[in-house]
Amino acid sequence: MREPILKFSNLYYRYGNGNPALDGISVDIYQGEKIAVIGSNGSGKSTFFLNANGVLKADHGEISYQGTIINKKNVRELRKNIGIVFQDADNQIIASTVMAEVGFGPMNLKLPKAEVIQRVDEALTYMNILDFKDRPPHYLSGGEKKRVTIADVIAMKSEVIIFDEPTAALDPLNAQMLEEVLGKLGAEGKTMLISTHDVDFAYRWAERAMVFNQGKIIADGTPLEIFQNREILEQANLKRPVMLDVYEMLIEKEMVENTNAYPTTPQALRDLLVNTALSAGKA
Amino acid sequence: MREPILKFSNLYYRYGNGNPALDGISVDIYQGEKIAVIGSNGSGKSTFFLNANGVLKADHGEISYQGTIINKKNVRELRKNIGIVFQDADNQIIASTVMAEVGFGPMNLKLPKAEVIQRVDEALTYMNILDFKDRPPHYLSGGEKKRVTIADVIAMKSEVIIFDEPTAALDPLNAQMLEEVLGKLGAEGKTMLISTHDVDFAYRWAERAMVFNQGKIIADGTPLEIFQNREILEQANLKRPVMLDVYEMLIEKEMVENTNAYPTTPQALRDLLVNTALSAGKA
Amino acid sequence: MENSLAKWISFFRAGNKGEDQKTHRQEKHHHRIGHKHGEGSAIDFYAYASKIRHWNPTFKVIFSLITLLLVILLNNPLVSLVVIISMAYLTVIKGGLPLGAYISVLMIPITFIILGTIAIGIDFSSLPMGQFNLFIGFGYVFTSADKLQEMAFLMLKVFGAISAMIMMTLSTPSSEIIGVLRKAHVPKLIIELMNLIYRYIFILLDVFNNMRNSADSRQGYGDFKTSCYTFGSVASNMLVVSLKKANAYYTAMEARGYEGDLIFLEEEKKMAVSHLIIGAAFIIFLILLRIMTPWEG
Amino acid sequence: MNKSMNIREKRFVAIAAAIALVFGLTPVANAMHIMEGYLPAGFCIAWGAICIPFLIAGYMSIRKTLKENPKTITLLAMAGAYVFVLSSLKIPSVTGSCSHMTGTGLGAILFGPTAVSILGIIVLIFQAILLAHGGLTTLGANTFSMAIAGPFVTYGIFVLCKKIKVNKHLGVFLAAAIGDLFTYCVTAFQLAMAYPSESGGVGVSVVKFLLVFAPTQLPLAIIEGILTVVIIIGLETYASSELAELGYLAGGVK
Repeated sequence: MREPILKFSNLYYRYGNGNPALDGISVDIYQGEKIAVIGSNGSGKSTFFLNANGVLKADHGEISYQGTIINKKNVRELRKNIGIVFQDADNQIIASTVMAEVGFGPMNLKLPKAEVIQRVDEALTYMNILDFKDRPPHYLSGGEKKRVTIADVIAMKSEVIIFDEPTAALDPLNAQMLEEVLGKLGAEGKTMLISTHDVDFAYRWAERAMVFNQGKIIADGTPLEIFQNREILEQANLKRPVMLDVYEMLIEKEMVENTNAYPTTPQALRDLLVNTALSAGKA
Repeated sequence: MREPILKFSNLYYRYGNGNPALDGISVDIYQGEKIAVIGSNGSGKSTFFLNANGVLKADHGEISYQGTIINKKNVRELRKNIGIVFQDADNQIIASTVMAEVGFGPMNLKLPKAEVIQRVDEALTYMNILDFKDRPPHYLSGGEKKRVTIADVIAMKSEVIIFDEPTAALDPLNAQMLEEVLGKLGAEGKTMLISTHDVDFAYRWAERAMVFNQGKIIADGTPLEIFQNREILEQANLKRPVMLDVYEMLIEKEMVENTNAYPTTPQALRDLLVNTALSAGKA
Repeated sequence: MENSLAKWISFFRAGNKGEDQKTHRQEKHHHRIGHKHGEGSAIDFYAYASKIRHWNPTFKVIFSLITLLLVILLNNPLVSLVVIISMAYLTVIKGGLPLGAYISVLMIPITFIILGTIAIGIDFSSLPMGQFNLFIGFGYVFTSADKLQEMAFLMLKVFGAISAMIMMTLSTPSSEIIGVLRKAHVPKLIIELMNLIYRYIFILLDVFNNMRNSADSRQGYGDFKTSCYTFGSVASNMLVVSLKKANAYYTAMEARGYEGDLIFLEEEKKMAVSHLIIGAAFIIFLILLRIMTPWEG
Repeated sequence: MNKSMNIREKRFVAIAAAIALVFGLTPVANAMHIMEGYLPAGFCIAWGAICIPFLIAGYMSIRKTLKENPKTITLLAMAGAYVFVLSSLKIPSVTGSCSHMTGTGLGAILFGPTAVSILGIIVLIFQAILLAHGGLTTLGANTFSMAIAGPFVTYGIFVLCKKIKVNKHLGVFLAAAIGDLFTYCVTAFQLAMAYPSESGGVGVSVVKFLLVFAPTQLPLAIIEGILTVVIIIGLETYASSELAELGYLAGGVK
């Protein structure tokens, strides 16, 4: 059987005020998965991410990375291999030039300076912001800062990349840039976890979805399974993706054949209609 | 002819580096309109809002509120009658209790104390957060803070309410709360301007849409007109609303009759399909 | 003064937006600076736009410091004058800073200079003394030609010193100045704090700007009393927000493997030999000038 | 819950104080920073030397805090940035002139005066670099008046008022306003030392400088006192928890 790249067993975490933020999380994540993490604010997603990266230490339970159980000594492995792109770029960028910022992670890995410089150049090229190298972050726009924070993680060469609500407040052009980068990273076999409130995005992008609710994972499966489960949607206050609604409606009205195609974009629906539109009318 | 509640004539505003943020904005806004303001970050939307509210003073051009031209002396009228709900609640809230925060505006209008208290209570009740009255706002959750900032404006009894990207980073439950509040305010005849990157929301909610691009309004019309105009969409890097795509596709494939119904939600599409689904097949 | 720094940020960003789409950079920033906000707080902005930004920062810092020290030590009006002119040349001609912007930065300390110099130039006495005196009820205010000359020389010296310092600050971003301090073996802790503080200043200015707009949109600066209350509220809220941000930053740093050593990647900029030679020649010239002119400032 | 809040509260207060101190140092900004070139070389060095023991004490205290609590690094830096920003803000004034808060009072009250010296000198450097307020050769003199003398006096008055049970907000007002005035007196003294009067020496010269700067500095001190009280009132409402963060910093100061 394939070994999970990250394995969480029975994770508990509570903050000082006594409310459990993680209340028994067990989940396996496999190399190359594209996972949407869904759930209302305060349901434990961010706490989960910080545990996954080793910044927070669970009260109970354990985390394994590629089969090795993580303890105090090897927690560096987590920080190195699991990168987080935080929601608010302004709370992540700490250096006063783009170069120093992107080099911060590699410098902490104690790499030789030549390699740090090479990695910074690569990451900036990857994100198409090599020109910003000497700029201070305070003169960048929101979308540019987002790119810098993604370059931060790319320069770490993390195997697993976590994005905490990356789409919030991005304008269309930058949202498109983000989806392109996600596609590129996916093609390279990176494992990605993305928390999002955008069910349409989750439905379109993810191969797997997890729903958090009050510190527990209440559902874990393909986006289709999850968004078809009314009970889960209600419990987590989720809307259904528009494309799912539309498709099911067309099937219900027998306007398309039920081939379980489940298109996730208007474009895919169009292709479907071209190929399989029913020509039979109904009474 | 109906008189506009707010009239902008040839507004120019530039920041110190010489790039115009507003480059000749002329637009009339009428009582009770529901307007979506669309455009990428940096296209001038926020500068426009701050001018509309009198916080920024345009270099050229003039603003009239209900027929009165605004000058230095009556700029109070703008601040009083045009309220802004800023994008980031954390940076809008300035008082140290919810009550003081919501009462800040009315106090500054020099209303009698009894009326301030009454308005605060009304606004908090309206937003369903009366229980939070004595809490410091910074311990509230993101959605709760958003409600406080909306209460801020409701307590001012502004005629025109501007929301700067209100949906960004709201989870589904709070997004639903927001849409309910928008509905309620609309029913009371308030004029609303909402900037958003969510084209589906704009298509669903707005009666009128304006597209900003590099300090100019490049399109102004019904959302349908705008989202059907490929040229505008391309110029402003906008996606088309999914429901529009789907509907046009169904018409194109002759699966529904072209009644110009343009449903904006899956629910509306369902109703449409029930009523008008074509029974005629095609070759 | 206050907001202008924050405003400059948005100006610069607004400028970037267009570039974002059209990918022509940099040139745009050399727009003539409107006098509207051309205050000292824009220094950071000018530093990034300077055409001599690529000069080796260690050279710029040391050259500017030596020049500054010579102005004070040599205490000679001719030296001051030469420094004023050559620093203006470096900053305006070489650096490409608009003259109006340069003068507005030079004028920032003008209140202090006028008041301070008047206090030095005049004197009190119960008897009429000096070449020029004025009876003011309980005694005399007096001054003399010597005093007036001292005042003029002092002003020259002050402007010479200021122009030497702002030649550096108008052409060298703070992060590079901090890098020079690090090479000069300033304690690591101080360097770390300076790096972070520099970054945070702009974060908080953004926060402040947003809060101020929010307060202003609700008539929070209507009169003096309201303004005081608003100012205090904004200040205390800004503190709360900054504390939250401090935590968020630490988390983000840890997430990238921070373990107590804050070292930033810096790029070496080559020291041009020609700069060294010209710099040394300039300094020697200043000293010779002092030796050859008898004046004491 | 309550306990944790208290700790948080303390920390917050400490942070705020630190911050305040820092900005306290900076703020006399426009009118009272001694400008580059104003002091002869001997005075530059002498004032720098006088600061050194205070700076070393502050450095040690910050280092100790950081050792016990590495997390404090971002808090301290935020405090420094806060002081800078506060001191660069135009404050409300009746005359409409451009005045700045020193923040000395707030910093010292919240944070204690020792560690503030370090944040203060950093803030002064940034004021010189970013705002052209003050200068590098006059850094020693400015540090002494704004980052050391003012904060210590403010802190002393604040503690004294607490001991003799003066109304707390009045105590804060007096501490901040007098601290501000003291900074101004020290600056006047520093200038007078460098430029003694022909007729009456340093004594007369001090009077001259005090008189010349009084019209801007006296109202400023009073406004500073008022604003500090308003900020403290705001913080007290929050103090229940966020302020606890300042506990880290306080640990280093005490």
